Amino acid sequence: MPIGFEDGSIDEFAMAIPDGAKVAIPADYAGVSMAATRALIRRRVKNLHLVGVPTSGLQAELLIGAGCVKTFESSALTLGEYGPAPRFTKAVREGTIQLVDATCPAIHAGLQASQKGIPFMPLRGILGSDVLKNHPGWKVIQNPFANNKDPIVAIPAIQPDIALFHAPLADREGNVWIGRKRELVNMSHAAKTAFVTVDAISETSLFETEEKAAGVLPALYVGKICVAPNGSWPLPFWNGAEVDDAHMRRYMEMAKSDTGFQNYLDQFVMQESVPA
Amino acid sequence: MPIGFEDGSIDEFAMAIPDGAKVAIPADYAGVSMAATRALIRRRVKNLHLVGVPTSGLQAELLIGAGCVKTFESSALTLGEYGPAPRFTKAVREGTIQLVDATCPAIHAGLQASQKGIPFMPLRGILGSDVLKNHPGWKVIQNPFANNKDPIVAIPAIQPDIALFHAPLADREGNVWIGRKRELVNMSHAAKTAFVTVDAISETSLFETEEKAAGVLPALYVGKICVAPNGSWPLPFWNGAEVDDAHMRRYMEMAKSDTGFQNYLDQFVMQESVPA
Amino acid sequence: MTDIADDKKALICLIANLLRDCNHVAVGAASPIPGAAALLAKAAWGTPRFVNILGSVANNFFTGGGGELFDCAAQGRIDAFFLGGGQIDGQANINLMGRGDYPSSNPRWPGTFGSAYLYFLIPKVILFREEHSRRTLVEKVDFISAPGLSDNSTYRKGGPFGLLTSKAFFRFDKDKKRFRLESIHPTSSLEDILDNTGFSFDYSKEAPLTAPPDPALLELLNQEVREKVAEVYPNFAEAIFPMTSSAAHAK
Amino acid sequence: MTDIADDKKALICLIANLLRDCNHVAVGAASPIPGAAALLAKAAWGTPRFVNILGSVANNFFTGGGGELFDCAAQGRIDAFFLGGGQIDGQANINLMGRGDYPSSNPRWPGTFGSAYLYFLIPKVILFREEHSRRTLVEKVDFISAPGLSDNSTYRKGGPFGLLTSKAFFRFDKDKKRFRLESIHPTSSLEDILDNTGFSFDYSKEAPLTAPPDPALLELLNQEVREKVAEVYPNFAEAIFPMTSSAAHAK
Repeated sequence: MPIGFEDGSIDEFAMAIPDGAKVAIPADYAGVSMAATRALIRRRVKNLHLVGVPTSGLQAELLIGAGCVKTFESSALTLGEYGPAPRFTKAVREGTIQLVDATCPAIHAGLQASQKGIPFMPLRGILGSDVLKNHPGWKVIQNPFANNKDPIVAIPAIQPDIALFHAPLADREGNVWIGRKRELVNMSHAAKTAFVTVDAISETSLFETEEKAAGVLPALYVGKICVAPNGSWPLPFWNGAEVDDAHMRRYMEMAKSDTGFQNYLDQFVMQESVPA
Repeated sequence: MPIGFEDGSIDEFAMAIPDGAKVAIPADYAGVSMAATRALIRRRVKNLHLVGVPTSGLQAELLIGAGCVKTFESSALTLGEYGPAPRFTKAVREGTIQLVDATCPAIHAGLQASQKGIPFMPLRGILGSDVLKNHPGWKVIQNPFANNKDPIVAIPAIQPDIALFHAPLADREGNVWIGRKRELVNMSHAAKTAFVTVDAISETSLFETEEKAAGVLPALYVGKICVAPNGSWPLPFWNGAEVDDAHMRRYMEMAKSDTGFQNYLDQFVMQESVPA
Repeated sequence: MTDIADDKKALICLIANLLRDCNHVAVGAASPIPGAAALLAKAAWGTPRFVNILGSVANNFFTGGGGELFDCAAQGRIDAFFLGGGQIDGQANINLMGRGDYPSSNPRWPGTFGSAYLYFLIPKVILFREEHSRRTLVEKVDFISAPGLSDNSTYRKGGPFGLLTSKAFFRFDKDKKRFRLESIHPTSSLEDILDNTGFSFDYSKEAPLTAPPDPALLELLNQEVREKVAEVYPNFAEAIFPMTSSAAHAK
Repeated sequence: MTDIADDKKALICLIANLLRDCNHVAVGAASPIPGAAALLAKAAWGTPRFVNILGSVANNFFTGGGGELFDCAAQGRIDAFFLGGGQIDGQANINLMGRGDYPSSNPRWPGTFGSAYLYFLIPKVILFREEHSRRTLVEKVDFISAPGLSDNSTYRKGGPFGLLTSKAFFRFDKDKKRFRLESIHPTSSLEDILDNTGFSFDYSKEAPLTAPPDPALLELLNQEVREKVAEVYPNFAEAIFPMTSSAAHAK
């Protein structure tokens, strides 16, 4: 059973993510652990290397704004219809974070290379883009099976220290139900371990039926679980929750200025009161 | 909706698999369409290139014995505790089939390369084995990310024409439920199309619940479906059926000799009467 | 309000016609006009047979995780897709990264997403950007998120089909490596387009007006397809189908 | 009958002890002795914490398809595994392909399975072959399905730990590139082993007898673990636990 499974608070959970960790996080629709994100800011984590799989949103925006991030590796940071992410935009303009800009399938390919224990994965496309020109890790190689010139991009493995996400359910053995969100499985296989917040604990094994089992991340890959009901708030969750639209608009309003963002952190992160 | 979904017989289904096709088939425990296998023998299919994912068993043994196979590509052909596969053993001894002997993860890697539309996938291990020495397709390349000598095997993509297997359920839209058997998904993504026999038709969409949806192969990848209850007989099926032990023993007894095997074909394939 | 709704419906009908020859169209969750067009085409002609709305739960049939879209494109199983861009230039290069010198872009946009890959692999990529101005349609993008063209040694199965804006529709001519003005929307004119386009393009002085939507197609959109659009894009549906009461489509 | 059962139980207990330092052990569905050993070790010490019986439905926790085993090994998440071989030689090369000149092997065996890969990646690979004869333990295998050793430029995280037969247990010495006789089972003798081993190996004339199973461990196997073994390997359980009625374990 994962350490601290039963009695751990979200703040203890976040304490186990060390400064400087390379943390893989899912896109805003795939199950973001916003509860853990706020706890990370409370614990004043430093120098995170975030890997947005394949993009990120409010989670990276808050961590960047709070000064927790050294490197942001992803193919986008987007708040969708709410508009440009104010803290990210500012950090890029001022050069206060290191950017590793990729394209979605390359993030997946890098993780899959780690998952398969191979040094790289070849990937089509990308040639001739400025993303390739500026990426510190990618190389162009010749396809060894082609007789003619056939350049192809080699994407090196991305091995996160921790895959961090929110899921609906875990069972007492430490298995986690992720449904169709198989990128969470890939992330977890690729990472050294997975830290997962869940809405609830299932008292029966998630392997009890084949239907449920088909969407399970096995306990072997899971290092830590914390119960955090509605842990993706204010983001939407594929298992039911809608985005908290009013809160998102409020965030956009407050985060326009440095002081407004500090007020946001004080009010919603430091003295957290998550609506049920 | 797939062609011939409603009214097709298993023999019509098998007619749509052309001579010379490259057909991916699963291991004996993962859902083998034995019903389609017998129909293929009845239609006297020729020159199949079988890809056992990652191994095969009775299915390849019967097709090889019946003279339907030109090339057998896999990492093993095994009848498990029933002992050496008599028709396969004879064909190898007499050199009547072409062998492409691989190792399990290389079969998966070749299919995944096709699935990802890349020309090859690098894979660890294998170096120094006679499997590598004798494989017609693999190449050893230098890891482009290593400073020192670091040879790695490059596995070229395997793109089957057809992925052929048995599954518990399909719905009226052509979606197929494969539970945890994700190698069937990989096979189908890698192949040009998938031909699937199923125990039954679900009158409701397989996407109706997230639990069920997590184990679905979407209709986009499915070319043909045929209802064939107990279609994996006499092999076991992960969704319930046990192996027909008595029948397997009978097969082993009959297939010892050429005439015995012909009798087996006459009795159980040409004049099929599958027990319910 | 109604005028804007009508203009958007005209765009939906135009795009729907472009998707009629497709088997499978994928669209982003935040792309209501292309998404509505794909749903309309499916309802009108049964093609595309498959419409996949990414990021949606109910209207996304992928079961292999976030990577399946990209694998599916590489398999040749996606026929059409939509890309936008903060800047688009005359060689159909697109920039989703930001204005100015990378990496200190100002402003920075979200990033490249899957464009650097999908643009190479999906046969019919429709560039869709409603804002038609010299700010968005530029001579040369500041950053190439994805190039419109590649040399002959580059594996490329797909690329730009055309560019649709609020003023016009351009087809991309791969041989000439230029856009050609295909039709002008009724709200614009050739002069307006020349004034507001930052790149040079081919055109005929007799460039036709964009044909108005076929009434039957528009009727289908307003009746049958409206419900489907509202399921996926509720806010958008509210805006373009003003008769839709919010109660009727509350989840 | 009972003697054979006792011998097999002794092998199970011996292997269980070898698995005690593991977190995750994977075993094939057709490997009842290693499988029973892994289940016994888990029951006795809580380690291995994870036992994965491949090909089983109820005792296999992989959810990523047939490829997950191989990925999992490459990730360093499998600590021990078992390989056999129609031939095994003194350099720990194994042959699962067939006797004679490939490709017209005679007899042909099933094939290489995952051995050519897993042997490189799983730290503790235990070679297990009950038949101990000059036919199976040879000077040089006819076909290398997987090599026991690799040169320094080869990425190799795993390899042979030892070789267990019905007569003896050998440890593999990677520096000397040879097997060393670790212990002799009570049913055999040094002379018997020298007579029946086709490769040369290191040994001491005072090579000890294989220790008999710890009575408490044997008791645990016969009581608690028996049920678990019967769930996965019913035929095998019938054979080694003769008191087990078939009715009690029918599914």
